[in-house]
Formats: sequence, structure tokens, C-alpha cells
Amino acid sequence: MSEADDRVHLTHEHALHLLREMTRIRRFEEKCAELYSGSKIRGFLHLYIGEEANAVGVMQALTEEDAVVATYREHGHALARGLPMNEVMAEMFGKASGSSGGRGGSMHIFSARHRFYGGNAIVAGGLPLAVGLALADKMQGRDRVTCCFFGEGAAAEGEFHEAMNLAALWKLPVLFVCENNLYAMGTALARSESNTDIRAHAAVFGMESEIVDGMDVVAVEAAARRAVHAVRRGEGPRFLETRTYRFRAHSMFDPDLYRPKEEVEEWRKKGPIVRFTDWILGTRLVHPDHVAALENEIAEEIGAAVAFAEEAPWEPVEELTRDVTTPRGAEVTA
Amino acid sequence: MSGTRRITYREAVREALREALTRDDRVFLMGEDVGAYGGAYACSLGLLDEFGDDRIRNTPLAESGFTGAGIGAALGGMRPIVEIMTINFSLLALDQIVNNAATIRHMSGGQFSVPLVIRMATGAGRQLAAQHSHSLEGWFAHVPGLRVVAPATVADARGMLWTALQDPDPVVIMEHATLYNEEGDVPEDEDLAVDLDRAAIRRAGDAATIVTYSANLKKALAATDELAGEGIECEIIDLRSLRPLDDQTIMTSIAKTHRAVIVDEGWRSGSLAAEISARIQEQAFYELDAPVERVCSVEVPIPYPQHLEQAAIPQPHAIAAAVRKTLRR
Amino acid sequence: MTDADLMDTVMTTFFSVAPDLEGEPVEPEETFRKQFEIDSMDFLNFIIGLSKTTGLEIPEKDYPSLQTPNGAVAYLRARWDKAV
Amino acid sequence: MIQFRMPSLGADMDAGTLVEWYRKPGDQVSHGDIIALVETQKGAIEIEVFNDGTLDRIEVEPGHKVPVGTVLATIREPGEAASTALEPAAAAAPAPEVAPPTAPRPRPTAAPPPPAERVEGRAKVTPVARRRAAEAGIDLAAVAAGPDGVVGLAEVEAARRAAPETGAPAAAPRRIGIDLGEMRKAIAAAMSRSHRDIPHYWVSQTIDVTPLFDWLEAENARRPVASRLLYAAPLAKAMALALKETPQLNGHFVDDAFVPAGAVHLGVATALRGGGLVAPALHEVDTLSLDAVMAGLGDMIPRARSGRLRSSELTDATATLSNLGEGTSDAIMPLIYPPQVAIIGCGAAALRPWVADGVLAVRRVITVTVAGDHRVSDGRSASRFLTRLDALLQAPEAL
Repeated sequence: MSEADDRVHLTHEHALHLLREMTRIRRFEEKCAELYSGSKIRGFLHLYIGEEANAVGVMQALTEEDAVVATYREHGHALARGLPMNEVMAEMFGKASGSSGGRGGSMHIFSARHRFYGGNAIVAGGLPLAVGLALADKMQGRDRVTCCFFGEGAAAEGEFHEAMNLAALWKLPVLFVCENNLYAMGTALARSESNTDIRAHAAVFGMESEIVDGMDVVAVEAAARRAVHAVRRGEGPRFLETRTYRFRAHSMFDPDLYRPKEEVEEWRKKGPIVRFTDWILGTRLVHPDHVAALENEIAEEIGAAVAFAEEAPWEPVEELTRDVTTPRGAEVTA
Repeated sequence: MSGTRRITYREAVREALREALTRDDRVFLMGEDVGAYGGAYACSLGLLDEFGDDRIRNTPLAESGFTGAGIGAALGGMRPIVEIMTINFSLLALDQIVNNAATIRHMSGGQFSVPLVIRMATGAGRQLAAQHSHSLEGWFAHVPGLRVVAPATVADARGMLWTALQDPDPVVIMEHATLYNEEGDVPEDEDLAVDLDRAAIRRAGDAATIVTYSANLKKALAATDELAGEGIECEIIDLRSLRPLDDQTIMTSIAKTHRAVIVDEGWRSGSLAAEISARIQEQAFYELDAPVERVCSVEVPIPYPQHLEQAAIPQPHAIAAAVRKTLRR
Repeated sequence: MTDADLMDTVMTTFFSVAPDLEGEPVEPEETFRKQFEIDSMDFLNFIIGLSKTTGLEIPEKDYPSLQTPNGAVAYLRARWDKAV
Repeated sequence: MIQFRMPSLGADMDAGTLVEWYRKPGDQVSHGDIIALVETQKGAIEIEVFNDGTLDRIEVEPGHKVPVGTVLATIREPGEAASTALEPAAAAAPAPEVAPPTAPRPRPTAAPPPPAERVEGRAKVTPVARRRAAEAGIDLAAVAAGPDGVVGLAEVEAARRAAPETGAPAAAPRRIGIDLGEMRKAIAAAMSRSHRDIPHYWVSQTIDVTPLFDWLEAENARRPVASRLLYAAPLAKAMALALKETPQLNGHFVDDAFVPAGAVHLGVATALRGGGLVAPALHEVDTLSLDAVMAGLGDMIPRARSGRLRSSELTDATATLSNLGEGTSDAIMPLIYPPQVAIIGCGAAALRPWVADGVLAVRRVITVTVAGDHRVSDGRSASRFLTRLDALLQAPEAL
């Protein structure tokens, strides 16, 4: 890796790619909300709308060899990581063709071939896993990075501190990405943290950190590239706090009573897609026709994904106890 | 079989660790004070010098953190052995054990397995009072996705670790703290691996079946010695595996004896003994010639004074009395 | 020894070789063969048993005297008297 | 691991009820040991094992009726590891002695037991006791409870032992081990099959047995009671010797082919009191002394009557002898018991006018009839057999 990798090369293609990835996530989730209302998707549905720049930006800095650990608000991360939309949509439906065979649903998207380790619905529960994945890489001398996403609510959990300490203590190749959207469910940051400067927690463990505007995909990509590069150089774990905002309620059941409508409107104006689109059109990096064409392509992809999920088979109930433990004689996946 | 040699349970655990570390370079031991201190129960004493601090990995006091790291490392291709000092401390790691280790295979639709071994010390008898002495094995045995084993003999302590490491799924090994100083025979054979799928019949008899595990095996044997003097020959089943349970061995024995006494150091309410009793009722009801008896711990946090501690946990005379009760004597 | 005692000896011996017949009513004047459907093997075993319990050697030529319960009692009585 | 299965003890048997295990898991067993008692239409049969090893696991518990071929138990071959992982310590523990299976049942003298104590309108009966009572047809109301007011397995077993003597109403009025109604069904099935499938022929010959009877009388006169011979013994021995020389009559017809037998295991048709017939095999009769034949018959026939035969005795016969010697009938035209290929019937030994050396005399004679299977042999074989039998019976001292 050279120093040049730290920088974002914002070519026409790359700009269009970033826009496409963010828009795919946005339209996918809008469709999910619609399907949820139509009872096609059930359980909890946590939408990422408004936060797309974080997943898309960070993923640009990772290679296929790296690992990703995400939270229950992970549709965006899964799509940005490259999981086929068909499989993700089928998983939302709970169908056998879903990325986790339908067993996980919205909160537990996994993919071995994308080194995508879920989909963890215990706040901060994924951090120790990321530490272990990185430990395995370090012990086996592999040049890989584990990127762990979580929200600012995790900073109140013990596992957050335990995992940050272990990673720093053992100088493990982990990139911790805290997507700070200001609300842990309905609790504002100031109501849950004595010190609202999340990044200060990293300093406690002597971990280098950076704050970045999570509504600016290019800024996120640039910061992620700097952090991943340092981790890959063997400098130990890094901490990235992205300042972001979710436009929708916490989940579909949430009446959103805990924040003023004006605040939401204010953030919407700073939305990552509208802002990035305006900018690339303004700089003439991308032509409006391209944006229109991109929207059409995405609409087709989503239409196909819904059709795929609709037609996908349900797993027979006889298979209920499959995948609890490994059948005797089966190979170990690792 | 080429003969046996006599070692302590602690030495058996240490030998098993050394063997695993030698045979498979993906294996490493991780836990609080497993390094220079040699382990809270001295099981890893000397291993740091042999294998270095990368593989005898001392951790901070962060049960959830390092247990979760063990899960992650297992996902990353290692074969970690996580040592938790006592079962009481494992409660701090229950999130990782129950929400991650036990579920990832299922949540991922079978894409990921977690080949992790967790060892922990359990049980009362050393006057360590109410935060170091409990028997919560039944809680772990409640959870699908985990395998829970309890070596009661030195030979099993020597053999079970390697078998557990071959398992693609998480295995929790429960080591009763009063067993570490016990001496016993282990075979000289090179291959010491123990079958984890089947319970062992430690004593054959036809008057009643005593179902037990871990350190209470010794108490059950003491009780049957007493009973044999009265002409009562009991069969003793050492469960070895607490999850899954070897129903077949239990039911076959009960079809012969028609009587069952379950000895479990856990509290009676919601215990493993309750589970076994229910299964006997479900699967062998028409074989029973007496109600199933349970000898469990008294429902009190384990107290410090020795006489109270001993009164709180199963004892041979109570086991013998329960057997006599099933025989209507 | 009374005839009743001798009858008890005879029938106890008989039922010991054919235990499945125990409890069936006994006709003292009817032959064993007819009333109990026994064959020569059973009869031989009966003679062997009688010989053992009484200590008497019973030659084959005496078998016809032993065909009925009463006959057997009379035979034993005669042999007994002779011995005393 | 050897699978010990419910044996087929004859063409007519399709299932059996496991009555009792004489061995328990962990016990050593050797070829020929009797390890279980099975109730069949022919009565209770003692089942032998044909391997050496250790009884590993019992698969069928007493009281269960299972089809022929069902695995009853597994037997570990010498050196094979236990399936239940018996530990060395447990394996080394002395195994409790098993009560000898043929021990006579105690003759209870106790008065009928008091009825079970009722607790709140319902007796305390353990589940296994309730099940066993139902199987044995015992009325629980008539079973005496233990001192604690509970009816357990022990109380039911005591009641079951007492039942035939005390005439408890629910006890089945039948002889131990034999259900004559069931046996008649079995005979009917086997003989229907024989009559339908086997192309029989019959050849008869009347044989002078006066020399045999004279010899027996002299022989028995000098023998003590316990070692006297019955006419059936030399007859069986002579039959066996003649069969040995006529292999077409000695063997089995299986899978459309005749399999001649090396040895002569003579089935001895034994009538049961009250009806019923069973033909257990006396093994290798051609090689036994007359005393041994006599002893064998003396052991086997009472057991046949009481329903305590061994499995090999029911399956091994290579030809059958059906002897009406003690009746008054002249001859019998028997039907072959499949898969055998011959049966020899003997009429009563009766005094008849007889021409010997051109002179009319009174002699004791029997009419012997061979039924043969045309798929295997012809009348000529039977004729040769009868000629040889005749010759053997003329010189009984040589038998």
C-alpha cells in the first residue's frame, strides 16, 4: 500500500459509483418500508435512511480480504459490502434463498463469502467479535483489517470498553467505526453519556481517532482510507466517529416522539444523497442524464429483488432444527 | 490398552492443554491469569514458558470482552480455549456465550461455526462462599447451540479437551473445583480422546439408577458402597455430557432398575435434575416402580462456614437415603 | 404308614413328574394313562420317582400292578409289609 | 457387534414375546448358552446364543411381542469396545449372579392376599406395576399392597406367582408357557402349507419287532429303574442310523433346493395333554449310545410338555419320527413338517399273525410309513430306508 491510497480519486466513475451505492441503499430501504406496511417484512425493521454515506464511504477503504462486523441496522452495510440485493431482500422476507437462509431476517444478515459477520442485535455485542477476528489475523500473520460498525449508544456498554481495551492492548488490526446519530433509540446522547465526546473513550486506551462528517461520503471515504491504512501498517486499532443522523424513526414501531420535527428537517437538508448529487452536478463531474439512468437501473434492480424474494421458497418446517449445531462428520467452516 | 498411570485431575487438564497446544498450532489458551500466575487453579502452570505469551494469552478482567474475542478468533480460523476463572464470573460473559457463540451458526443459516472451547471451574466445597461456589451448569445446558460437558474422572479430564476441540461448535467444559486435587488413572494410550456423546456407566447394578455428573459421582459411589453393605446394588450413570443428554443410556438403565435418583449440585428449582426427571417421566413412565428422587443443593446461596456449606450440597448419606426411599425401605 | 399316607406319597410323586397336572381331580380306580393322558415316558419317570422316594427296587414285570393310584398304593403296602 | 435377533423357530412362527432375560448387559455369553425365554405359539422357548462375547445392550424388554428378525440384543465380540462405554472400574465389578433359569417355581402356600389398600378411592400403583399387571391379566384390586400402601412391581410379581394356585379370577386359566389354542393355529398353518406345497408320497412296511421287545425285557430286568430303556429309544436310534444311510430323506428344502444335512437331528413328535403337538429335535441321534438317546428323550419330552424347549430343538430337526406306539392304531400316514423332507410314522406295536420261515406265528409287529417329498426323493429311497430299518431292528443288541 502506498500513501496514495489514502486519498480519494474522485473520477466520474467513482462519483457515479458512490451515488449509485447510496441510492441503492436508500431506494431499497424505502421499498422495505413499503413492504413492511404490506406485511411482507415482519419483526423489527431498522432503517438506515440518512446514514448511507457512512457505510458506503468506509467500504471504499476495505478490500475483499477484510472483515466487516455490523449491527442490526445493517442493510446498508450489507449492500455496500457487495451482498447481492436479491439475497438481502429474500432474507428480509425470511425466505430460504436469503443471505442467512431466512433464519436471521433484517437484523442478522451474514455472508461468509463477503466476510460479513452480521448483523449483531446486541448493542456492542459485535465489538469483542471484531477483536477476536483481528486477533486470529494477527496470530496467523495475515494482512487483514476487521472493520466494526456500531452506534454511539454502544459507548455506554461494558463490552465497548472491554473490546477497545483488548484491541489497543494487543495492537490488533481493528477499525472501530462509531456511527454517531445522536440517539440511542429515543435517548439523546446527552441523556446517556456523562461525556458526549465519544472519541474521548478512544483516547483513554491510547487509540488514535478522528471525527468526520458522516453526511459527506467523500469525507468519510477519505477518513476511512487514512485509518485503514494506519491499521494495515500495524499501528494497532483506530477509531472513527462519523457524525450522522437517521431520518426515519428508530424502527417501524417508533412514533419518533423524542426529537423535534424541525431538527429532523434541518438534517434532511444536509442529506448525504441530495448534497452529493448537487455537488457532482454542480462540478459537472456527472450529467443529470446519468443520475436519471442510475435511478432507473436501481428501480429495476429493486423490482427484480422483490420478485426474487416473492418467488423464493419457504424453508420446510421439517428443517426447523437445522443449523443449531454442526451435523456430525461435517467440515468446520472458518 | 497398554496400562495406566496415576496423575491428578489438575495435571490431566494441564497435559491435555499441552497436548492440544502441541498438536494444533491454531490452539491457544486465553483467560485471566493463565500466564505467569499459572491459572487460578494452576492448570496452566509452566505453559507460558513452553508456548510463549502469544498462545498462553493473559487477559484483562473482561470476561465478556475476551470470551467474545475467543468467538471472533474461532470465526477467524483459530481454535481458542477460553478459561473463565469460575462459573460465577462467566455470568459476565453470558451475552457472548448465549447471544453469539450459541446463535451465530443458526443466524447465519449455517455459514459460520464457532469452534470454541470454554473451560470454567464450578461448584462448592472449598468455603469460597456465595460468589465463587455455584453450580449453574444447568443454565448453559439450557441453550441450544452449545455443547456442555463435565469430566468427572481424571481420565475424562485428560481426554475430553481434545475431543471438544474437534467439535465444530462451541463446547463448555465444566471442571468442579474440588476435583483438581483428585488422583486417578489415565490410560497410557496415545489416543486419549473421550466419546462425548455417551454417558458412562460407572457402576453396574439393578436396584436403582443414580444419575449424576462431575464431582457428585464420587459421592454417589460412596453412597453405593454404603448401600452394597445392605445388599442394594445401584447402577451409576455419569452423564459426562450435560447437553445433549444421553437419554438412551438413562432409559435403558431405568428399564432394568425401575428406579431413579438424580444427584445434581445445582439448586432443585429449574435444575438439570428437573430436566432429567421430566425426561424419565416422558420416556420411561411405564418402567417406574417409584417416584423419581432428586438430591440437589438446598436453595440458599452457598454459605461460607464449612458445616453450613456441606449441609447445603448433596452428601452420600442423602443419596443413600433417596435410594432407599425408591426401594420403599 | 397309613394308606392315606401312601396315597399322598404316590400322588406327590406322580405330580412331581407331571407338574402341569397338579390340582386335577384324582380317580383312584382309573389308570394313570387314561385319566391323565400320560405316556410311557411319564410312567417310567413316575416309577423312577416312586423307587427313589420309597427306596424300593421296582422290576419291569411289576409295572401292571402300578397302573392305577389304588393299585400303586396296594403294591407299596404289599412290598412294605414284606419288608417289615 | 453381533445382533441377536428374534429367531424363527419354525415355518409357522412370525413373532414372539420376550418373557425373560437370563443374562444382563455386561455378562459373558458363550456359544450354546441360553440367554432368554421367548413365548411363541409353541410355548415358551429358551433361546440360545450362537456366538461368544459379552451381552452389550438389551433392545427388547420383557413383555414385548416383536416380529421374527427384530434385534433383541447386541453382543460384543471378544475385544470389541462397549457401546455404553463401560469404564474399567465398572466392568471389573463383580456381576451379580443370575438365578438359574430352570429353577422350579416356588409352590406358594400363603393364603390369598388381602386386597390393595385404597387411598382416597384410588390405589397407589406404580406405573410399571400397573403395566405388568395388565400384561399378566392380574386384577390390581386383588393384589396386596406393601406395608406402605403401595402396589409395586414386587407385589404384582408375587401375585402373579400365586395366581395359578389361588385361582385368582383374572389369572389366565392356562398352563405355563403353552397356549393350546395358539398352538393349534400354528399346527394348522404349518400342515396346510405342507399339504399345499409338498408333493407327498407314502411307503409302508410292517416290521417284526419281537426280537427288540424280547431284548428290551431282558435288558430292563437287569437294569435298575432309573436306567431302564423305553422302546422309543432303540427305535429312534435305528431310524437315525437308517436315515444316515438315506440322505435324500434327511435334510431341508430351502429356497427351491434340497440341502442335505450332515448330522441326523431326529424330531420326536410329542403329543401334549389336552391336544397339541410339538416335535423337538434330539441332536445327532446316530452317534449316541442307547443310554444317551434314552436320557435325551427323558430330558426333552417333559420339557416339551411344560413348554420349556430350547430354540435349537425347534429349528434343527432334519427328519421327524411320529410314533403311535402306545395306542392301538395300526398305521399313520403323516404329513411332512416343512422345511424337512421326510417324516416316519409308526403304528402301535401289536401282536399279529405273522409268517416267518414259512410258518404262521404270533409276533409283535409295527407298521412303519415313510412320507417323502417328491421334489427330493422317490418311493425307492423310502423303500431302501425301510429295508435297512428292518434289518437294524432285528439285531437290537448292536444298536
